[in-house]
Amino acid sequence: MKKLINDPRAVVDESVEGFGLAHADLVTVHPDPLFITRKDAPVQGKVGLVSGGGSGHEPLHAGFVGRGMLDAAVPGAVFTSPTPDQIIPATAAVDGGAGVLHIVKNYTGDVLNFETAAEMAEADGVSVRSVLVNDDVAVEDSLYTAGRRGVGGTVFVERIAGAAAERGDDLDGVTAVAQRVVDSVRSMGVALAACTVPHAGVPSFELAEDEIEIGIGIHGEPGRHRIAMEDADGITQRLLDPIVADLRLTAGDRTLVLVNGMGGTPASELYIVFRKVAQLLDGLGVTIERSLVGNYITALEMQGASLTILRVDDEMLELWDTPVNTAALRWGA
Amino acid sequence: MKKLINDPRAVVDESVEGFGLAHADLVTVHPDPLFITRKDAPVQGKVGLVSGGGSGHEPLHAGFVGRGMLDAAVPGAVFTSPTPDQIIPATAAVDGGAGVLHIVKNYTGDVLNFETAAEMAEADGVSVRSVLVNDDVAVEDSLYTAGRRGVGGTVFVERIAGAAAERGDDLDGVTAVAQRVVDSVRSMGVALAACTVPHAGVPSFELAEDEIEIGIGIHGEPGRHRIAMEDADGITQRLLDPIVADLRLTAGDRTLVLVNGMGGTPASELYIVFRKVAQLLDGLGVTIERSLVGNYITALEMQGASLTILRVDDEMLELWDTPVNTAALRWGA
Amino acid sequence: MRMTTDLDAQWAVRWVRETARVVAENRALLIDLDRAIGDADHGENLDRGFSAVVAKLDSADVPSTPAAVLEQVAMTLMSTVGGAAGPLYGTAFLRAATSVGDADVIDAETAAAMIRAARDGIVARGKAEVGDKTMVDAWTPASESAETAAQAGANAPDVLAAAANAAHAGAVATEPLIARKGRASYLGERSAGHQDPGAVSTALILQAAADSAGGAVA
Amino acid sequence: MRMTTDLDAQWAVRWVRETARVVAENRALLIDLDRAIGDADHGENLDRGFSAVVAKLDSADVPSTPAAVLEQVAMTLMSTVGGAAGPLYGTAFLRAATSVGDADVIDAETAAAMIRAARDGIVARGKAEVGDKTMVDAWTPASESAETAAQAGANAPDVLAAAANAAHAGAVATEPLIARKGRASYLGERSAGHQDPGAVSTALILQAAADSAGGAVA
Ligand SMILES: Nc1ncnc2c1ncn2[C@@H]1O[C@H](COP(=O)(O)OP(=O)(O)O)[C@@H](O)[C@H]1O
Ligand SMILES: Nc1ncnc2c1ncn2[C@@H]1O[C@H](COP(=O)(O)OP(=O)(O)O)[C@@H](O)[C@H]1O
Ligand SMILES: [Mg+2]
Ligand SMILES: [Mg+2]
Ligand SMILES: [Mg+2]
Ligand SMILES: [Mg+2]
Repeated sequence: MKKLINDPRAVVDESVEGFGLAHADLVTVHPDPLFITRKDAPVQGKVGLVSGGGSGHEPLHAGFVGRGMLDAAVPGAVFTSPTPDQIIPATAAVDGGAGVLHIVKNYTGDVLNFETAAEMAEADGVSVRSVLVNDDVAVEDSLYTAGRRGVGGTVFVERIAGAAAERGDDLDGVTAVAQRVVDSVRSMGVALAACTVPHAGVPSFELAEDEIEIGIGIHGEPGRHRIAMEDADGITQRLLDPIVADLRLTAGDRTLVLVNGMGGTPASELYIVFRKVAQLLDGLGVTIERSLVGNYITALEMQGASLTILRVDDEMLELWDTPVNTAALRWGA
Repeated sequence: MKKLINDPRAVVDESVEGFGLAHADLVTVHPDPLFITRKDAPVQGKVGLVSGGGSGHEPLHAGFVGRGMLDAAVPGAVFTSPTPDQIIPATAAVDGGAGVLHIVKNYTGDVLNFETAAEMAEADGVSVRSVLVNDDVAVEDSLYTAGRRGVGGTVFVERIAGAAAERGDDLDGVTAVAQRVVDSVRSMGVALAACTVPHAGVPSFELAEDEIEIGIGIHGEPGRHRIAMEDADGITQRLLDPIVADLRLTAGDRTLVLVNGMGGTPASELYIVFRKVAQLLDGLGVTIERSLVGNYITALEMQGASLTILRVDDEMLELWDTPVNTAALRWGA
Repeated sequence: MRMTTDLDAQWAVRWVRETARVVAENRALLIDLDRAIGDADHGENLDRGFSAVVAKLDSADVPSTPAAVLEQVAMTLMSTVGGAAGPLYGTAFLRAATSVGDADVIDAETAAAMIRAARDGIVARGKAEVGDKTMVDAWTPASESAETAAQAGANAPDVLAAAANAAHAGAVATEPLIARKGRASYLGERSAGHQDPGAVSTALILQAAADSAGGAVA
Repeated sequence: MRMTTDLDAQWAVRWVRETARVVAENRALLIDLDRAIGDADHGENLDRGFSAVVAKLDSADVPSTPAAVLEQVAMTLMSTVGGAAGPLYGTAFLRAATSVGDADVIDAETAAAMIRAARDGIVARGKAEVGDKTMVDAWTPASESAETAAQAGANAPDVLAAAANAAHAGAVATEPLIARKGRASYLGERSAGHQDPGAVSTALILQAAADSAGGAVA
């Protein structure tokens, strides 16, 4: 394992410290317990947005802290959800009197830790709501799993709910917008090569030179199935089909598309995937209103990509276009 | 070799096509000969900025086309400088009557092709100036080399010269600002693992599990020397020292810092490097006025990082802060 | 007899110190198990958590009742482990503490009740059933065997030993199962063929409980 | 004799087609040489360029003089190869065309002058000297041997053969050199121990010239 790190156990602390130094105009890093708030938190009268989860998915979540998006991010150890003793003070720190929304990716660990934190924050007098992001169509949402995972859709939820909060929506309103995004967004991912968790020191799985994993998540876990390597257009079709089916996308639908790199994939390859997505959606009569192409929710240095599609309406689009000023997403500011 | 590509020979065309689809609001892609212009080119009365070079360094250069930065980008084949027949029409397309500046990274191929193009564009009646970016301190600038390579400093040159052009400076003025940035910027890079050029199909060099290459460029070429793996703080020191020495940085100096990922390095690791850079510069009494941390000039999926430091003055800083609206760098817009 | 075999606060301290030791020893094993069907962090998470538990014990006065020790363990795990295992083990130790009350010592029946409480807490939090390929598949037989042993008149150390043995067997028996809860469930049928990391760590923890009590483990 | 050995436009066409063939055949070799001390594109660049040259020949009327063929090659290489080799080989073919003028056939002396002109064009563009570990290290002995052969009364094919042989030797001789121009110079002493890709491709190109003329190659 070769990484630009010092002590594997200090990876998160040191990385977040560096993040705080690089973006001192945008965020404040609270070191112990570790969480990150937007510089001007708490914004009085505004609903606070808190998200968090295991580290290793950067820029998610800290890279999305700032005006028009998150008020706080709570990073856990690598691929390990944070603990309530981090989430509780983060929640308190961004409560401007209008309550706080927790945006939680649907993993058992995240759900349990945020649940506990929400209860205790409520006991401390903060109104807390939660939305669970569960957009990964690779996982059947059935009795036989922990439910669909939260992946790329999280970026859209954080941005659009963040815009609604900035607009002045109340806690119920922001929660409703966030839930609407959750209900309309789906994702699917592929890995060409695994990543190596610093404390583990070996790749999370081994793939032969001619194999890829379809239906991977963002934690270096193996995917739903392993297939022979295909070209970018073929793989893109495999990512798109189950999303189109699940969302029942049809001619006239309008979408927001994210072609996301898993950390170790060159931008040039992501654009080749986007090209095919655009062609295929065009063929279906589906419009891409806005798009993101790049590393937004990663799995360390994993090689691969994920596709996320949100069916948008006028309001979501309007919220999307309002100013946002974070380390990883910025416009109008 | 596993890549999200179709035909290795179509990589650049398809990727740029996807780029054009994803950023149709910002750029126009001219397919044959291939170049990319900002949507509203030519901007009448404004000096046009053209850069280009081999592909595989994305987001450089196409990602920097837009208001406040480049007017055109000319992508060659992977790691191969573009040809005059691309550069000439790109130059003509962005000439708004105030002339055009070519920003050329110092590689024999780039220099020769841009030289030819400049001559022919001049013959066609366009005023053309050139600046050569040569910021890589890994290469001695001596009789025994082709001169220092152009690497991360290019991002600063494109941005600051782009701001000067947007401000309305004339061709001599924009050229002078660009040259001033070139004179004040230095870089140094490290690779933990090589990249694979699509048409070559095998990694550009092999490193043992405990080796790294110091002094690498952005073309997958081997570096100046190979050393045993070190921790991030040690490596950062090795990147910083020669830059500090070459720029003669001393207490009171003000800088703009880029910690750049080579394509396959997680953002978290880049922030660990930035943390150490900030500590070390702070120890020297050198101020970091602004910073960028991320993938700005890459070598496909190479694992590693480069450090670029520009000594800034008030004017450069003021230009830096003006609005920029490109796919990869955006603020105030 | 009762004087020597009942479990006091010192036993609780020995238990968590021994757990820290075996977790550190098996850190790589637990990471590997989790790497196969999860995200490769279970060993690291527990190691971090139990190291913190030990640091806490070292830094402050040791609580005077078993329940107080267990409660402190629960709070420390909750705030340092994270992931799924943090809240689950946190809840387990908290429920265990509650079930013991303010007694100075734990006898065989209380020991069995304590394990039952821990197990029920995990089920309440995680909603897993037996056969879902989770730590519940170790805790459930452990709790049942502990109760059987206690009813049969075993002393507290032997109750713990019975629990540990059953937990081990339960962990081994998770191998062929297809996961239906936790991260491994995302793999579907590919989750079969590997033991569940949480079930294995449960066996280690209960083994440490028995060893610290001097129970006769098979 | 003159009728059969002088080189006409058909020879020029055969030369570039044969070059395209050997470049394609040696694409991987040239990539590998460039991978060792450069950026692994030389074989791909030349293959793309000479494929375009052939496509151009296939798509239009073949020019009627050797110079016209060579000029078309020069323009196509300039606009399709890129990198360092594109302008250098482009210039070489352009200067070669100019030196030949509008003659219908090329005799031995003209052939030698043509190679000298190509070599001088490369030096003028790239500013490399002999010993810098570049294609100049193949072109320079090639040009000298061609002139020697022509002065000694060899016919045009044999002049080309002399040039090709010398270019091969020159390419081989670049192996121990430390590069002082082009991308390989960044490697400093690590550039020693590998042949220069451009010198090797130069030998292939001149070999194709000789082979297309039926010269007696050693
Ligand atoms: N719903 C659940 N109920 C009981 N145990 C669970 C549940 N979900 C996960 N687990 C247990 O947690 C273990 C994984 O713990 P750990 O790796 O630390 O957390 P994470 O899955 O968040 O990475 C699994 O092996 C399993 O035994
Ligand atoms: N200044 C120069 N003069 C002569 N030949 C040169 C010079 N620089 C480079 N070359 C030749 O070009 C070859 C490399 O060509 P190529 O790989 O196609 O271009 P690039 O170096 O731009 O990737 C080298 O092997 C060398 O022979
Ligand atoms: Mg985890
Ligand atoms: Mg090249
Ligand atoms: Mg885990
Ligand atoms: Mg090359």
